[in-house]
Amino acid sequence: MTTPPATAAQPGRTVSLREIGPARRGTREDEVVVALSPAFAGHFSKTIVDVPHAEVLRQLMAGIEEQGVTARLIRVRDTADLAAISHIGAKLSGSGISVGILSRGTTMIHQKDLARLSNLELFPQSPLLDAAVFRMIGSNAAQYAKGESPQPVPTRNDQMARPRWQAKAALLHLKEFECIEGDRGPVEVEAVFGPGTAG
Amino acid sequence: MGTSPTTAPTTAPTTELTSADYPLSINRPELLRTPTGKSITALTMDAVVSGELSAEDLRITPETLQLQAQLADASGRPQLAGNFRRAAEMTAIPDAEVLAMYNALRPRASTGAGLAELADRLESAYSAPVCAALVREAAEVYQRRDLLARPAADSDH
Amino acid sequence: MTSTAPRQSTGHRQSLRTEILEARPVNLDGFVEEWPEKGLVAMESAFDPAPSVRVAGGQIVELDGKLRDDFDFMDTFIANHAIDVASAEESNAIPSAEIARMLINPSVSRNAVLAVTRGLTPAKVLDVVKLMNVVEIMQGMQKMRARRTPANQGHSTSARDNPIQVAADAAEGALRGFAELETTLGVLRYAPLVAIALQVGGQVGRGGVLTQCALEEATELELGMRGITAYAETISIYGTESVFIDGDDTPWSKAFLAAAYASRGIKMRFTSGTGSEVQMGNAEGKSMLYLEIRCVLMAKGAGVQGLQNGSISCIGVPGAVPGGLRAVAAENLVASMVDLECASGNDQSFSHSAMRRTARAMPQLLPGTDFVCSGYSSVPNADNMFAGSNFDTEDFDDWNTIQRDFQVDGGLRHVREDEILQAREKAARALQAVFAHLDLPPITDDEVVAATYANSSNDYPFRDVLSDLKGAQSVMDRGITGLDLVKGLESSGFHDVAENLLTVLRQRVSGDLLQTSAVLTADFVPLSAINDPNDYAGPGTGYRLEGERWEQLKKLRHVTSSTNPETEVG
Amino acid sequence: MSTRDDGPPGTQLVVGVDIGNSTTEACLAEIGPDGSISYLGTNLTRTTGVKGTPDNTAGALSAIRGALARGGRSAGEVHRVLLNEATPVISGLAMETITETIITESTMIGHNPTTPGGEGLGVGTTRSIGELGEQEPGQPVVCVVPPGWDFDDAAAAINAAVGSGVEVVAAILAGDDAVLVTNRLVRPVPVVDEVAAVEKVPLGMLAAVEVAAPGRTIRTLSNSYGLATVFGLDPAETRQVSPVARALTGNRSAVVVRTPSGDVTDRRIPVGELVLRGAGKTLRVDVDAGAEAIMDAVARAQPLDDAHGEPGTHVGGMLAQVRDTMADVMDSPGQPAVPVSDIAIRDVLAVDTFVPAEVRGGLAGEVALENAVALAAMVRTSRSRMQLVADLVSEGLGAEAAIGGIEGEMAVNGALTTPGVDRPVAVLDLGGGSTDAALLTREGKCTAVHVAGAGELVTKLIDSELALGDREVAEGVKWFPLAKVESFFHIRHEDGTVQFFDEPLPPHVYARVVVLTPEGPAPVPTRHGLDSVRRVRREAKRRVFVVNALRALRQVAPAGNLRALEFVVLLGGSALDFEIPDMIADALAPHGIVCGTGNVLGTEGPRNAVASGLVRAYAAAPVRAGQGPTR
Repeated sequence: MTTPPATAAQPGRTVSLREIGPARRGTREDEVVVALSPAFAGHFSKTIVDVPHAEVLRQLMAGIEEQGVTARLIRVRDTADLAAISHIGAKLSGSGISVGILSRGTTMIHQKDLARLSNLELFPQSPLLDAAVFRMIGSNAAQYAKGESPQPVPTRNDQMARPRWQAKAALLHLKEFECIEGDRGPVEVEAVFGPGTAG
Repeated sequence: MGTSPTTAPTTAPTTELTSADYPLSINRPELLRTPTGKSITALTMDAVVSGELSAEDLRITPETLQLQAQLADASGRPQLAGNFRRAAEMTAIPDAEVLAMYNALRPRASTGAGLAELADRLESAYSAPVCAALVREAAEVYQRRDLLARPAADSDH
Repeated sequence: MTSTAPRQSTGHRQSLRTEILEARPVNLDGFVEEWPEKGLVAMESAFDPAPSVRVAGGQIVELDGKLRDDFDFMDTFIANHAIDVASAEESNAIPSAEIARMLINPSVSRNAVLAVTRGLTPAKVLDVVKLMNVVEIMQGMQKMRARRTPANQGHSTSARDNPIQVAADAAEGALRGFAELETTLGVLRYAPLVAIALQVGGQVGRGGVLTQCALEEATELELGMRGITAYAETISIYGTESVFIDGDDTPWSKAFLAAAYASRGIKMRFTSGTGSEVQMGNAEGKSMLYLEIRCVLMAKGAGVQGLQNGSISCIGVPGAVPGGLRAVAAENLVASMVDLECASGNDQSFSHSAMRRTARAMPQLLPGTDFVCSGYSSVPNADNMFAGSNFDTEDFDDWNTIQRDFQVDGGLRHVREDEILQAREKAARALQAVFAHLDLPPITDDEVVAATYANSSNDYPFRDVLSDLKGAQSVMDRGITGLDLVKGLESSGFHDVAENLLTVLRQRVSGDLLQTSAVLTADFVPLSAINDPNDYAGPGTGYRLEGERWEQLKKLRHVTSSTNPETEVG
Repeated sequence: MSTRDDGPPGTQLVVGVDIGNSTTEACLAEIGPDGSISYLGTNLTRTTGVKGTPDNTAGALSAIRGALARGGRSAGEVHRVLLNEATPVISGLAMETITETIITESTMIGHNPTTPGGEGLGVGTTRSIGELGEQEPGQPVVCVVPPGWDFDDAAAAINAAVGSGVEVVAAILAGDDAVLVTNRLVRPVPVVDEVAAVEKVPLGMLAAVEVAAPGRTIRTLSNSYGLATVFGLDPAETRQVSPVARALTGNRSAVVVRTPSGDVTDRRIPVGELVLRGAGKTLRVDVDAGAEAIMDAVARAQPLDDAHGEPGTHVGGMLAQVRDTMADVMDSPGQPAVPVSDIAIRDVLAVDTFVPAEVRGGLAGEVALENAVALAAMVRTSRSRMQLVADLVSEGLGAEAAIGGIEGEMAVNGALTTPGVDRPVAVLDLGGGSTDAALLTREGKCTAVHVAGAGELVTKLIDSELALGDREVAEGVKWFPLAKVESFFHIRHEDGTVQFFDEPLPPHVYARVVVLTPEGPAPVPTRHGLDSVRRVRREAKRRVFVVNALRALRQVAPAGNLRALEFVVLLGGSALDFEIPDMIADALAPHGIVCGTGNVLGTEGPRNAVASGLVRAYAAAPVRAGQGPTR
């Protein structure tokens, strides 16, 4: 009890997703749906820059919870298109707000009345998304759900992301496509976090 | 397929150009006019300062595009020449309409009937048979590749 | 967690040498294994089609193993417009090795090669270039480049969209030798002012420089029609039907747009490149180069005069797979061997390694292309609004030295500091006068001084952005054209700049710049593949860096005098 | 230069031209032999250069050519161009912050995190979370959690300590984790979070943490006697902590730490003097005395001859710069430079405002609304170079040009063409830099004044009070009504009405407070709600335009008596504002004045008054009747 953990990102934490049943439309107005891609926390376990999916989920959900809003997780299985995943999540969300996320980390906040190809906030540069950014994304999604006006999460840019990450991103994208199960609808899932957590 | 120089809708220049005539601005300035009928040599600083020139004077004419098409043909570039002939036809179409036509050619933006109308309009309103042929060809391919817009009644919301 | 953090160590003890190697910039670059089934492969894939062609009834009924009924729209467009039906069967029957040899054989003329390539199918073209190693590709490029004289293009942008910076950097860039200058914006509404600045600055640096402003189609076309810009190149095309549709276009819509530009007298080229299809997840299992060859032929069929290719913004993808840069060199060659102007890439941030950045450009710089870079950043990369280029202002002296070392013409030259300062100052003053004439937000003398000596946008006083944006809007509302710029320059005493710009505008009326590979010389002579055709026919022929131009390129910042070794020349 | 007469015999084609600070307006008319006027066209362009200087020529010519084009006439037909006698008016703005809040010894955390955790009051000794285990049971503890602690780990550590008997009564966190931690506590306690400099919280001191229920504000720590009760203070100590209580009023959460000499002070910053000279007096007033004191002094020094500010202060710098700019403008090549001493500040407007500023010594980036004074100043000269402009216009157009009359008089003259207006009439020209008033009495006597402060000052007040940091956004807030985007298909206007849309609104305005521009809704990047944005906007307009309307009208009204005015016509760009005319009309109504926005010529709205006034004056001039134009 005397040595405080030093960092927020705990490499020790793991997550597994337990399927509960077909995803249904939520009735609570104070919920945000987190819509996960086919390979998230399944075929893949971390983002393109090695942020564990466990940490991504914990931070997204913490950002939502801190705002007093409930997070509900679904996995979309029949597409790996971020806009489609996010829009499916938004349509199922009681508040109409969703956060969609791909295995490599690319994330989007969506709303049910928007056109599928539109979005509220998009974070396209997956190599620049860390735990703190995921927390802010969760927080913003929850604020939208409450009808507040959050300031958009600042997006970053890095000219040298191209040489380092462009090809790996393409590869991860192709792999995620491989995990698509074309005939299966979205399922509701529960996150079961592994060792290292007390909550 | 409509690429022979004589099918041009505008008055086809009678001059037969060869590669040696290029660049026209230096070797054959007497052939070049502005849409207002001025010679290219009239585009002088004095004319600018005195306000004799308008933006209209800086546009290319269909006749000049036909001359450039001849040069492209003469230098073995039939596709480039074809592009210049379509361009010659398009000089008459207002800017906004050109962009609207371009948008109509985007995938699933127009119905088959819409593209047919567009082709007819190109022919009848702008005497643009080469452009019309391109649009008709697109309509045929779009039909086969499922790239036409569905009629409005069927569209889902 | 930034993308440039070094790799994490494994925890095992490493040799000191490994530590040094791990810390080398090249190890910040990303590399991936091939995955040919998904198209993540440069140019050697078992999944690419085998070449075939059959003509019946005056049209192509079979293309690369597909029958006409099964053509996707790329096949259809290429069959209908790109391939010469009359010679197709005959040309495709020639063994690929023989065509590859024609490409590198100096005694086969460029025209003789074109007579064959105009009938080739995409798979046949691939089959030919697959036989060539990178030196052979360069030899082919040396002969097949459309314009005899090579050139270069610069990017002139500002992280703050500051028009004074763009004018000063455009003047310096033009003076250093760029034949074309391209800009784009952070805040799009700034476009009219920045485009004006680019045009005025460019004409100060060297009369006849051609400028463009990359924007969405409507505004880009409008600025071009008004004579504020001179050409356009950011019209993207893709190698698969699905990605083309994702981009909300078809070959027919793009062909229509190509004619629209020509109808306004504006030079235009398309843009494509290896890797874009697989990057978007829809390569349909074909190699990057095969898909790019389809793009090149589509551009050819549309009748556009040229193409910007060399992977462009997707360079990280071919750059990460084996043989990727060979494929990139090959795609430039393919554009040239079907007689298109080729602006050959080298225009996007490519590698953390200076050695790799340099090597990447050799297949274009050594043989020469129509534009070696389709955007060498003539501003510091931090100001480059195209997300950074492979070369920037810091590399000027290196580039000039490499030109001198190998006696090759990469389009640039060393210019003395006093000339540069003079051009920058004059460009800023000229823009100041034009803004005053057009009643746009004033440019202060402090800004002129800053522009003269500045490196980056950080070195300039802040502009009143609100007033600038209102001014920019008024440029559009008031219908200001290139003629107004000429008037403003003339009435404020910048007679020579006004004449330069008027001469460029006059070219619009002649259409001479619409021909393949056209640029304007400093004497305002349109130089294109028609009057400056590449006549390479082996050693001692074709473009040679010699005479006055070679004397120019011998000059560097520091060269010790041989007559008095205590001094430097230049 | 020749005059031609191509119209019917005796008729003359004239153009009135008004060169204003920002726009140049032209009015083309034909005047019959009997003095009758037919208006043929008007035009408006941007003024080139500073008003009253030769640079105006280009703008004047383009305004004239535009009017000619609209009227279908050519330059050769013009008999005479009539220019206003315009003297250059230059205005400047400056702002001085005059108060500063300082927290010493990290006594207080008074910021308002959006999501504190738990509820109630906890009083105990501050301890770092890492040392909770060493704490003896039975002594109440306020747990301090430094940055880097994960919420799960922090909650586990607190639960473990509580389990071993430590009485944790409250917590202070660095991260935005209060709800997360509270949700995981076995025994919930009040938690204040987002305390960025949490390491500066003194440890081992008695501290109180209070969190109110959502929608409520704290009751104990914002009450001096509450603080006295919590910390057992004597009356002298209670007096000392009362600024702390005041500073915490209105917060949902707060922390107060009792340290030996901790304090919160509200300090006034001396920002120097303003020296006003006028009416034979020289008055000195401290800028930090506030707007009321400054305006009192300005009123006593009326008419103002000049003003100076203390060098090195914003106000001093601004006044000097306004003067220098005017001197530069008045300099002409080949003539001796205009001495700066010739140029005098002729009016000053001071407005109380506030500026959100970070509190010095704060631990959580607390922001206090500090008081500030905004000043607008105006300088004009008696030297006009309009004759030179007239000569240049004449040369450029090939027609005669002359000074046709003084601006104020001409404005009144033009305003009289507004249907329903009669003498005595006063006009208020609501511009960008200055507010101008002119009065035409029943007898035809005209007086005019310029006072400092107008549209630009309103923009500046909105920008700083809402901490927008973006003049463009502030302009938007000033010009357009507000609304809140409540869904993709409806907005609620500032008056409470709801408007529905068939097409979804763009995503970037979703859930935001927006201004309704003609191009569609544009988001206002602020955390303020619609109501506070609206309040700031209206207050800014009131403090500038309503105050200046009254000030300026008093200066032209006979004996300063507003009741002596009958008609007030509002002119100028800001008369097009959607609420300023109503606000001024409301303020003037008690004085029995008819006030409204002008409609010059019955068609032009509040525009073109001076230009058409020039035409009217020329038509009415006795020298012209039957005699034709004179040179």
